Amino acid sequence: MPRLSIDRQFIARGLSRCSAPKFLLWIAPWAALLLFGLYSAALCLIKGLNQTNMDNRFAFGLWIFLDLTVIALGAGAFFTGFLLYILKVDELRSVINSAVVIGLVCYSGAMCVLAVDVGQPLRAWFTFWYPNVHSMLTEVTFCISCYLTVLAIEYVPIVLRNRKLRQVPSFLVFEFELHKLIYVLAGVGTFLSFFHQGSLGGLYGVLRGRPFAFREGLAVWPSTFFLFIISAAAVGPSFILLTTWLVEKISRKRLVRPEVLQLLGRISGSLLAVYVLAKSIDTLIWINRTSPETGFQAWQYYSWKPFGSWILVAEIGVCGLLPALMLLTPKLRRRTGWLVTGAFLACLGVALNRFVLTVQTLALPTLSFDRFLSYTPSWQETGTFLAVVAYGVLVYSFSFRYFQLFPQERELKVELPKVEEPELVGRY
Amino acid sequence: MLPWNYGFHWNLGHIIFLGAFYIVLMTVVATLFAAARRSRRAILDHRVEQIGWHADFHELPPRDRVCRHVLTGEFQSRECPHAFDCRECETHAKLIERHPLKAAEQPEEDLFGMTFPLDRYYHRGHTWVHPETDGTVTIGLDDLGARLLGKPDAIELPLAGAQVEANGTAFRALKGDADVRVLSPVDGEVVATGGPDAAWYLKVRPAAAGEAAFRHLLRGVEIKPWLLREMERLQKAISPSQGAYTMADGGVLVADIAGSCPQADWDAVCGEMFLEP
Amino acid sequence: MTSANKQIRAARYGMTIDVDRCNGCGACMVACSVENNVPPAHEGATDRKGLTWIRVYKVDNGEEYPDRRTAFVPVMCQHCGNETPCVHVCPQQAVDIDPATGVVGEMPQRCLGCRYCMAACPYHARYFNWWDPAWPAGMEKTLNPGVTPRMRGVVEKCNLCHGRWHAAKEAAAAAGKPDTEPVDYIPACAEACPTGAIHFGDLNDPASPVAMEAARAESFRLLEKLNTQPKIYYRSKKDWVREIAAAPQPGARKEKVHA
Amino acid sequence: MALGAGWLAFPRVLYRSRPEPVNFSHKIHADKAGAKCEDCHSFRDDGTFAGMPAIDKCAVCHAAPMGTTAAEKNFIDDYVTPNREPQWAAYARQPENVSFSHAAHVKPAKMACETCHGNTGTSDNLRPYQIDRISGYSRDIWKTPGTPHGMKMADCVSCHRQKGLEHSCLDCHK
Amino acid sequence: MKTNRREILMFAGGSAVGVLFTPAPWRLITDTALWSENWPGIPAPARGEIRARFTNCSLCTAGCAVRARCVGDQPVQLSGVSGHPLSHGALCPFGIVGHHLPYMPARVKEGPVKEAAAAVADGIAKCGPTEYVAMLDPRPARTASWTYRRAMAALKNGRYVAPSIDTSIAVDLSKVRTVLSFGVPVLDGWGTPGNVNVARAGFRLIQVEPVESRTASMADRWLRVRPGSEDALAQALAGQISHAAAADAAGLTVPEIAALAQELEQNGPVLVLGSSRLASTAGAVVARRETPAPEEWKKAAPAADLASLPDRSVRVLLIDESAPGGYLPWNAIEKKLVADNPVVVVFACSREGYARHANYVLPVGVYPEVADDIPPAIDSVVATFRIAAPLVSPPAGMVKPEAFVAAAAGLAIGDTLRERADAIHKAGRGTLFTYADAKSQALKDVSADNFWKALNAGGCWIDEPDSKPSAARLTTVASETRPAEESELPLAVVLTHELTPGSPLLSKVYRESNLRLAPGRVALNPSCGLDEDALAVFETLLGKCRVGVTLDAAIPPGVVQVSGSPALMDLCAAGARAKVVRV
Repeated sequence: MPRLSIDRQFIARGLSRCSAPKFLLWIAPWAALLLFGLYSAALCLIKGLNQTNMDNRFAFGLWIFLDLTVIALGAGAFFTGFLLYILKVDELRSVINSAVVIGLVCYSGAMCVLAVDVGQPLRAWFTFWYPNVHSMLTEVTFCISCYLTVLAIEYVPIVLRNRKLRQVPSFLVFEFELHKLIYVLAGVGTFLSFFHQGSLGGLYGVLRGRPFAFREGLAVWPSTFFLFIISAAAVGPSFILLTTWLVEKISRKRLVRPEVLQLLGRISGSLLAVYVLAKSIDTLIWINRTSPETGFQAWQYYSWKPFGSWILVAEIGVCGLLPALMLLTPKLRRRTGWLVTGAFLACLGVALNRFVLTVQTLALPTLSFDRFLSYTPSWQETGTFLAVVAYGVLVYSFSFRYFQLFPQERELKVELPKVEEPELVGRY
Repeated sequence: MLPWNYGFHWNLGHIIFLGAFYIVLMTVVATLFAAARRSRRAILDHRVEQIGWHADFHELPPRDRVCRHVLTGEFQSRECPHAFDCRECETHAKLIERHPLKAAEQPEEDLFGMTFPLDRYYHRGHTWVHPETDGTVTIGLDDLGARLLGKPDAIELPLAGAQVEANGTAFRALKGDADVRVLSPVDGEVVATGGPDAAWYLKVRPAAAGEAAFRHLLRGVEIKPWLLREMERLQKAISPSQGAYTMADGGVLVADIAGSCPQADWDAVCGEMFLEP
Repeated sequence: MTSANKQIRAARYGMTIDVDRCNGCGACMVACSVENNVPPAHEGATDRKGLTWIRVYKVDNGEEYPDRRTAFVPVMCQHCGNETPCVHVCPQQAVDIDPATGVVGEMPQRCLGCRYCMAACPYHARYFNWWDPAWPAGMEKTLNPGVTPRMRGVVEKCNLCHGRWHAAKEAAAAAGKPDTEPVDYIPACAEACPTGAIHFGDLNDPASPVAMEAARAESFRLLEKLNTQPKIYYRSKKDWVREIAAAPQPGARKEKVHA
Repeated sequence: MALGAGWLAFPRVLYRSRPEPVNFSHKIHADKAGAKCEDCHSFRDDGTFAGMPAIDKCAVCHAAPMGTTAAEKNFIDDYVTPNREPQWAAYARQPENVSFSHAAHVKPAKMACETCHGNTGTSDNLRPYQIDRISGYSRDIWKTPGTPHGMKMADCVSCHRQKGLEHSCLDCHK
Repeated sequence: MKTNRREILMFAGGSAVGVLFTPAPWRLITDTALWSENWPGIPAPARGEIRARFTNCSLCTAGCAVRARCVGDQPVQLSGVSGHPLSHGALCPFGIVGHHLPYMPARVKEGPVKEAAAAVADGIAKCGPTEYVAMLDPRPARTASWTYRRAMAALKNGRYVAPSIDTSIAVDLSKVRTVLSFGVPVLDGWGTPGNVNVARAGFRLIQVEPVESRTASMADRWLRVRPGSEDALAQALAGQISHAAAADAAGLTVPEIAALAQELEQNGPVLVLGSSRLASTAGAVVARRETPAPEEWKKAAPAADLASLPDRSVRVLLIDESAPGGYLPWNAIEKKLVADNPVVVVFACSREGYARHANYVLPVGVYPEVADDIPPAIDSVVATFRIAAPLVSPPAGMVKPEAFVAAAAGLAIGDTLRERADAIHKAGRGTLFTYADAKSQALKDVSADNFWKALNAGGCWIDEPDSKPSAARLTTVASETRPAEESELPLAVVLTHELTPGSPLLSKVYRESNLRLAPGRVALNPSCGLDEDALAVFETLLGKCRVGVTLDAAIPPGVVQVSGSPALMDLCAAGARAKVVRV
């Protein structure tokens, strides 16, 4: 009886989406990539981690770097939710759905990789059953798995709002009711994210045996704990900004008002500024106190090539201070080019920070008679890495096609782009 | 994890950590549970239609949610807080008792070549209600609605005896690739059904008798400004970018809009006009 | 992990290794592998993916002939007594430190192979089972019943030959002795060292040779400044050897240390 | 229905049971051969526990058939004469990574065999040995009939805790 | 249809929730985790009574006493016997894993015994007047060696070929004050580890070696000389050539050599190892009586040096590789074989040695499967008799080389070890040291049977010291060095002195750590231009083969250190030069 093709029936009314074949064409390469990734992951699970290039010195490799980065980027979900539902920054309503999807993708991706990364996945539940509450990893495991659940629940309304599913009364009603309680979940999510972003930082900060990463405790946690929280909160919005812009470019549509993107940029920028400040202070303390006390002169770390002090400059300066300034200058922010570049640099900076903390930490020798080692991931590792990327793109593509990620899209389709000075920019 | 299993110790670390964990878990579960219970109750006391409409209403862009008193110019701008159900609206109550709507002069409005008889009430979803002498009311598509659907390809009417409620689904119509649910203007029980060929679609015995049952419906002088606005929306809906066809022919709306502009995303247009985003 | 306990005499087992005596023959390494059922190398294994609970590093003073000097340094789990890095990080209590012996123990059957402890250990004394352990046909007959072979995907390390500790305790129990005397408990490496460079004993017992040797001026511990309080003491009369306890000095010594 | 499956069917499918090689009666042997468990399940000189007695121990009495039952005859022909060890399945066999010292528990701790092995010593015939299909462990680890508790780690721990003898994993694991 | 689907969904959901309230899922995750405890393919160590058994290690002539910790009868762990007068409770890494030898992957399991016997008989028959039947015995002075010598004597043109090791003298490390070693691994496999270790504090070790070997790095003084220049230095020290000449041959300075010479003057007694040119000063070397042997054995062929045989003269060659000894490069052996199909029979446990070149490879039992006696160690001042008593039984189909050779020569032999033991008992000298109780008692007080029992249950006979110390010349040469051969090849070859590994577990010192140079690898200076672990071709005048490359700063440029695997040693005559190119 319905005239619409099955595909169209699921696409929200009044949203123009590319034709099914075209969509398939877009999906196909990613699906292929995903399959390849799954194959390499399966190899690692069945044959064991000897498939990777990790070794006793590089106990962690590409995957941990991926996890930390991806989770930092996914922080947009919790932070936007926090701003929107707790601080009532209503403009962000137009990106919250997208943010949730991104969060879900990042976290679930990270979890899958972690499951491959451990040597005995069958025992993963031991961490819950016999937790060592002093271990940062325990905190991470608990918080991430909880928060993933929360994200999944937050994702439910987005799914149920789908045009076709809405026709099932119970779905319709449940979505409506759940959405009314969403702020609770947002609150919980904020709480959890706060802790696991932190404990991800703590993960390395507590390593007394690795003076390159070791930081002294503020309260019970090392300073990296808090640095990670700030940096994640700072880069989250940037990443949403980046993805939204990307989707707009790819789908050739206007999805959100430019003010919203600018607002995101502004939030990101200001937090980034705070982060850069904190990070610099922390670095100075570490160079002058923490590290020497453990018998390591900070300059030594940077004399193992290729990890020169340039990496410090790149991390704090080029990918920290610079984007912060870009995003904080209204004039630059109003130019999409600058805005996006700033956001991109911010993401890059945090990725670099995670890289330094994971890979460089392990590469540097601790004993006077062992040597600097290098490591290049095997194709199985890279494959698994790519699988996560492909998985992310796929989930996002489907969500974008069938669910309303950008509530403003319909209006923006109708109303002609009007250039007006956004008054809300002045508000914060 | 649990006090009685190995590796658990009654020390601060465990208590705080696991305490927090369980609280979080409880909160999440409680939230889900609450939502489930509420929705169950909602289904039991048949609030599905209503909730559906509320959800739709909130989906509507703000400027489609304006209060009827903005149409008549009493307000500069006001969003309807009651999902177009003026029966719950004190503001509306105050306003109409301050200056009630004067009866219209001529028997019917003629707008863009469409006729809107004033002997009946109009719903924002392009249906009208005509009180009959026997206490029932007849419900039909107004002229714009009729022209939008033209001659529906198919139509799905409720059976006699079914309940309809204001802003709930009255009946569904298929036109082109558009699957339209038409909102019911009143609460009541269906006593008879007509159709596109008959003058009316539904004959309903209203739940509440008298004026109160129709308070939320447009009438008299409100119709013109409302319709003007509707035409504007129609234009935008049909052709977001360039000027409208409809206006092209001397401001008279063609009988079958669907036929006249096949390029439009008809599904979207109907969604827009029949308040189903 | 542990519950408070009074009645037993808390020992602090440790080792002293005389670097000047060690001639790097590797007897300790093979003896350790025999005792602890460490499998032979998989064909893909290298010095970076191998399993050597105790590993002898060849260390030089970075000079050229004729000033070049070389020493051999056996490194195993240092059984850190303070803020034991690996114990704190293990997410599921697979690593613990025994208050009765001071031994840092690890439970491969509890380990899920996250390798966080390996990242945490400054001495690189923890090893991961990258492959399924495999013995040539027939050789499984020579496995030591006192120790369980580990499975792929878990971390393992020196536990001061806990199998021998169990045997000593059982013998004591059978003989009706209350507690084992250090004499009938000695790890395989200490027993096997042909030059007698490795001594083992209870550091808490001031009369024990290890306690005395540990107190000697030329005794040192690796990366002492990390304040992990290892229970493995090294000892050398040569100044340059004692310097290996300190942090690495990039450039000061040759990049390629033949380990 | 799911509940039924989970509660009733599952335990049945989970375990595979295998009969003991010989239908041995502890009761009879307790009367005839030796009253104490140590008479057959003895300690070695070095204090280690010998576990199941070797066939030559049986041969001491069973060199020739005692009684005329077919079972007795089979036992002699299958095991005693060819001097072949019966493949006994030990109900209480702990996992490989457990280092359990009978000496420590029986001598200083003075625990009775029944505490863990229940009424096996007085049973008249051998129950079939039930193996967990997945983990391959004896069902008795979860609980032996006639014992106050099972022999899972938690059970060992609870007692060690009371006695304050719990220090680290490697106390009991090897 | 719709309601139907809905019902299914409802049911599925319901049962999913329901199952959560049963033990099933929880037991499943528990059991899968338990399953991972006894991971598939992991052997469970056999349980059983723990016993101690004793034997002597026959992997090298040190013959260290061994205490074997056994489960039932299966040895699971070897350690030294503390209080042993000769080995002092020490075992080298190879000895510690000796009990893995029977399971080495490269083991020879069966061989053409009958065909070999026929071929040998045929060969002996075909032997021309100028052709020989040669028995190559890498480890002479064993009881088996006596049998071989008798067998060769029984043949009209039999020759017994063995490395010229003079067992009539020995090194008395306890007396030595200075050891001048020309590349001999004094601390790493040369003597009896325990004995050297005990004596180490007493002497000053001067190591003359081109590379920094383990011994060099532990020596009191290491003189890095150019490969092949050892003799020049030796001659200079003996005053046969000028210090200046030696200095620029060896790459040392004249004062260095002078100082060395002076030091040797002052710190006597001096023991010089590795060069045949130089007498050791009095006291360092003592005469040692032979271990008694039955009189009727004395009609035996003398030991001949391989070089003493004319080329192309050996028709039948028997090689007993069952007891590892010094390895002669194959090309040296091959040129002695007759041109038209010679018969080469090798008794080997591994396919990696001479077995590669043999017509017939006959499987033999290995330590600790077969009983064999171990000749006295070079640093044992008195004669000894020790039996490597079998701890495990050899697999079926193993050949007893002694029996095979005797049979081939038509010589009837009994239990030679027992006969030897009786002969010793008849001589009545010395003491018997038993391992289980670490006691020694005069041989006179032991009956012949008990003596035999004791020897097999872990014991050794120790002769009483010879009264008259002699200043005998030390002709025993642990490593012969020759001036480098003339060739354009860039690298001078230096061999490592490693036993070829038996136990797979030795990968710990070979592959899982680079403590020792793994078989089939060569070590080069980092400046050589190849990368670590690169695959390369090692080429000498004698041929080429694939090797793995290890970079080691301890190797000077222009030198390649070659691991002790037969395949490589075949290419390396003494003083060889080589080149290593990446493949």
